[in-house]
Amino acid sequence: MSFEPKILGVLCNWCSYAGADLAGTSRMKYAPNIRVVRVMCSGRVEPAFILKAFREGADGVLVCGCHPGECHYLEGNYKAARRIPLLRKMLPQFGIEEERLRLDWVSASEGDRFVRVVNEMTETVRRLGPLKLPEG
Amino acid sequence: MASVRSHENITLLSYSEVTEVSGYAGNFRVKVRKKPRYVDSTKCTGCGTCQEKCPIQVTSEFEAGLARRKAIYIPFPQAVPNVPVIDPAHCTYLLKGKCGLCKRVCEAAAIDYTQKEETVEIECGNIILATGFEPFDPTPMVEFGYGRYPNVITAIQFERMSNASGPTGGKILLRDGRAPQSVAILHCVGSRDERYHKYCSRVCCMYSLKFAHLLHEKLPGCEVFQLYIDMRCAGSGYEEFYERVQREGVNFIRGRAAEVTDIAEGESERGKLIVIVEDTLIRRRRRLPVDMVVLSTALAPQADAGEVARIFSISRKADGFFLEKHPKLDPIATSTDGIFIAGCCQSPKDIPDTVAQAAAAAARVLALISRGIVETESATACIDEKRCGGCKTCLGMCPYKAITFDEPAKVARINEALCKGCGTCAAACPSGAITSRHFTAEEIMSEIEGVLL
Amino acid sequence: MGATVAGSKGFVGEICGLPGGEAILTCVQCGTCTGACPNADRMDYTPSQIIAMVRAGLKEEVLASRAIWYCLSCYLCTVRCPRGVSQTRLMHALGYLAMKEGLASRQTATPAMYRVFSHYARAGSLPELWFMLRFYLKTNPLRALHLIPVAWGLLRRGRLSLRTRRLSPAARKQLDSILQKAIAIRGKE
Amino acid sequence: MKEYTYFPGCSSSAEGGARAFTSSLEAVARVLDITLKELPDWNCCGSTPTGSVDELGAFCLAARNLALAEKLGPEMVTPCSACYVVFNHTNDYLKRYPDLKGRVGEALAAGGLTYEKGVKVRHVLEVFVQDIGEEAIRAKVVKSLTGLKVAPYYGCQIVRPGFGFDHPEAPTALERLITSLGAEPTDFPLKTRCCGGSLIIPEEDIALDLMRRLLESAARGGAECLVTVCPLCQTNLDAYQGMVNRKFRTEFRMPVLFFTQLMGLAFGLGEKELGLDRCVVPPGRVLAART
Repeated sequence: MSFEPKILGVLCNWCSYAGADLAGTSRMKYAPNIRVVRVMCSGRVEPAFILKAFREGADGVLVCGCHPGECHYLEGNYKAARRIPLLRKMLPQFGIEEERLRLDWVSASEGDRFVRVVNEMTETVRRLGPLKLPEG
Repeated sequence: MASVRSHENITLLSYSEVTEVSGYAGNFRVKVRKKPRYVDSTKCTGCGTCQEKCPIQVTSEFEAGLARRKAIYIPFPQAVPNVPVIDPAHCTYLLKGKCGLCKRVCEAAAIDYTQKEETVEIECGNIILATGFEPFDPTPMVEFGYGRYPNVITAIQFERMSNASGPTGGKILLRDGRAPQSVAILHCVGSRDERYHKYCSRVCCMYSLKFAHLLHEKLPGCEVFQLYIDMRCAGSGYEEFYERVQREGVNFIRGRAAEVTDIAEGESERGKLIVIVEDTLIRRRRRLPVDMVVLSTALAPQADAGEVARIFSISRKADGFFLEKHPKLDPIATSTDGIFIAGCCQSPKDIPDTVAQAAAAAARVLALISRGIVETESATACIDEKRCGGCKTCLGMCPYKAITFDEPAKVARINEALCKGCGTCAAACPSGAITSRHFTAEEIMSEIEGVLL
Repeated sequence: MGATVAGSKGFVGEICGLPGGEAILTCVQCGTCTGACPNADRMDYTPSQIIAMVRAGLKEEVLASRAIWYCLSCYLCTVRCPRGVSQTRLMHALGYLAMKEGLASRQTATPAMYRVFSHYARAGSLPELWFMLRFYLKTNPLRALHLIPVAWGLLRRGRLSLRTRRLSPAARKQLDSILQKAIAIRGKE
Repeated sequence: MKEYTYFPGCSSSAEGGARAFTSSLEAVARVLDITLKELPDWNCCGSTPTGSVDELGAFCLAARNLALAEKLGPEMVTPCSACYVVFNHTNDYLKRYPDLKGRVGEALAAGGLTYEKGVKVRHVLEVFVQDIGEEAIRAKVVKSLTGLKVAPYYGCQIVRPGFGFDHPEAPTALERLITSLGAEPTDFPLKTRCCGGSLIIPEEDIALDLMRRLLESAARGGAECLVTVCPLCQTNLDAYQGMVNRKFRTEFRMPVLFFTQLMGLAFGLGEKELGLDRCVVPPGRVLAART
């Protein structure tokens, strides 16, 4: 049986969660590997959440927010755009490949984009194989 | 405008600019810079002598370059208050201390060169922004020859010409003073165009039809061509007007003009402007020799819309117009409570839609005033003052300036009326002193554990 | 090679799959490309009509049209298109498809010229004199006669060289193996 | 001293019909202290026609040159509009379509080549106005072309497809260059319109008609000569001008020069060195303007 990755999706309430919702109501199909947690804004995402997810068995984490300039909270996504890449750079030190963490933008009208991003992410993580964290 | 000015509950500050907005719904403090007019509006009788005598002539902005104005001038005939201003960029007295003619001729002694700009502060509960649009400048579209051929004009210029109080007294004229015998009206100039503005400007089809109608009315026998991609005449009575203009004998050509040139091919084109277009319904390229070309230019966001959005803490859409709270369910409010938008600053729209939106914005404000209380977000952030280390990291995070620093206590404080609950501060707080209600770290962590089981 | 677009099948899908072909989906049929084209008057179908025909699935008519061979590659349509469609690139893509399917129009000598040109280009260099001679021999040798004044003008000023530029044997071999490989890759599809 | 990898293209090569372009360019470059190092063993860029016969092969033709140039530096300069467009188009597509890049890469590997970092391909005119600058050019003028009226002809391809270095329909680089030589650029509304290009061979009538319009437009602006930036435009407008005259009963005698030849004249270089003897329409008027 092929490897089915577990992916945590952290979506902002206004754009990406609504975009995921639209994908659903439009009956678009996407990889069932994603499990979604909603936050009000991608700016709420603490690096600790992501590390926690990897520790709890996630093989990948996808953070989605509004497109730059379209944040419901004006500039929360800019904060995410700084934090997430920084964390990505540090991941290899924990023995986690950078590709396992992805930040992307999905607006409320982009159900199709959400589907694409999720499918791409699933494929990327599938290629990487299960996450094996070093012991200790 | 005049009745707005005379209303007892309305204070009109014209020739003024908002420079700073602080506070929140119910408690805004607005700083307004009043520019000096150099004319005392309480003394001026509006006799107009100063304008007559002023020796300086510059191009009139209001007449879209079709007329000249003086350095002391009333911007447009219906201006409120109907008092002149001195243009400090051109007045030789203000620039070099020479002339002073207007002061000498003013019988009411209203001219005051020493006026300085002043800043007033206003307290208000709600704000409605209605900053409008800016007409698209077609100069970069060199294919249409605007600026190169004098009889290629913009919609605003046509509008001024057709106005009875305009530079030609309502006559449609070529630059040499003749009346045009044929006119081409080019739709979608700068609209529906990836190179300039992707959106449809919504009003051009209808104003172009109006232009055709006016041309037929003012110049019977004038040949009018409408070059369009799609006729968008949605609205009460609009399709009917389209039909009426069709009956008037306007030539509708389905195709967007590719080019305007003066290079004639044959006698019939000599001395004319030639519009080159594919008539897509017969799939043939056509050359239309005309006397005048009117460019139906796009409605663009104001050049300083970004600056205004920053001052009022609201957002803009990708196209540059102000972002409404919800495109369908709340096109009047913005993401900042107590700040509303109306008219073309939100998106291009026609007069009925603007009036409706303006009335709606006024009603929303009145509803808030009559209730007397505002509802705040429940999912706000709060600070555990005992744990706050006073590092001020959160201050820079908050897009709503909801966090202030209490210097004596050395702790940060959150104004819950301003907080929208994005949680960015909670994510940044190094000591974990900030809790994002309903989205606490514990809640999210448990949720992560749960979904990954 | 290009984007595969959900929902577009058949000929439209095929064109969307070519690099430069995907843009046809967003065309609004405004006719700007036709109006801008210096050659549209002589085409059997106008440039915008070609797009409409592709979308209607009229494969044979499109690929057999003269219009695609009348494109001058001047890119004026592309510069002026309000939808960012590169009509020029689309014409090139259609030309390639027409050649591949053996449908290239015989009403114009352009495909023949392109074939002769490409023959020399693939050999590494284009000798103008031989190229012209070969083209006229292949199409209409009599046409060459009326070009004598032009040829004479060039010849007199040393602008028609009998000499051919040649690549070094190593370079020639390298180029050949690259092009052979390209044919092999294409053959696999 | 600036050094550039140089791609002459077939037409402007030592055996090509526009060899005067390269020879005048080299002479002018010496004056401006530029070294042009010809790309060794370059091959034909493929131009537009090859793409229609063998799409992948055409990209490979262009890519081989790019791969060779990549070993020499990040830039390559060409005097030919067609080569300029083909190389930039290839770079653009290789970037936009990873799949295509993979195939081209596979083919290149068969010849022991790789193309990875990318090479920026620039036109000679672009280098002159951007890297050298009008001031430096003006400083080298010894025989000002004062009073000479020159129609600046860009042709279509160097400014068009979106990677051009100037406005696609209203460029000014040539005008600025002409002015810095002391000459006067004329009003030439059709300065970026097509000359007919390679269709002069299979579809002569089309090209001749386009050339007639260009020559008319240039003449109406009062031009005494026309300068081009492209070997094909020069050949068409120069060698076929007589045919235009016969077909349309016109009497154009418009000398058609490469812009480098005009520069050379202002720099005081010899007619022979600049290849002015290779012009079909005699450039007598231009030469007279110098004295």
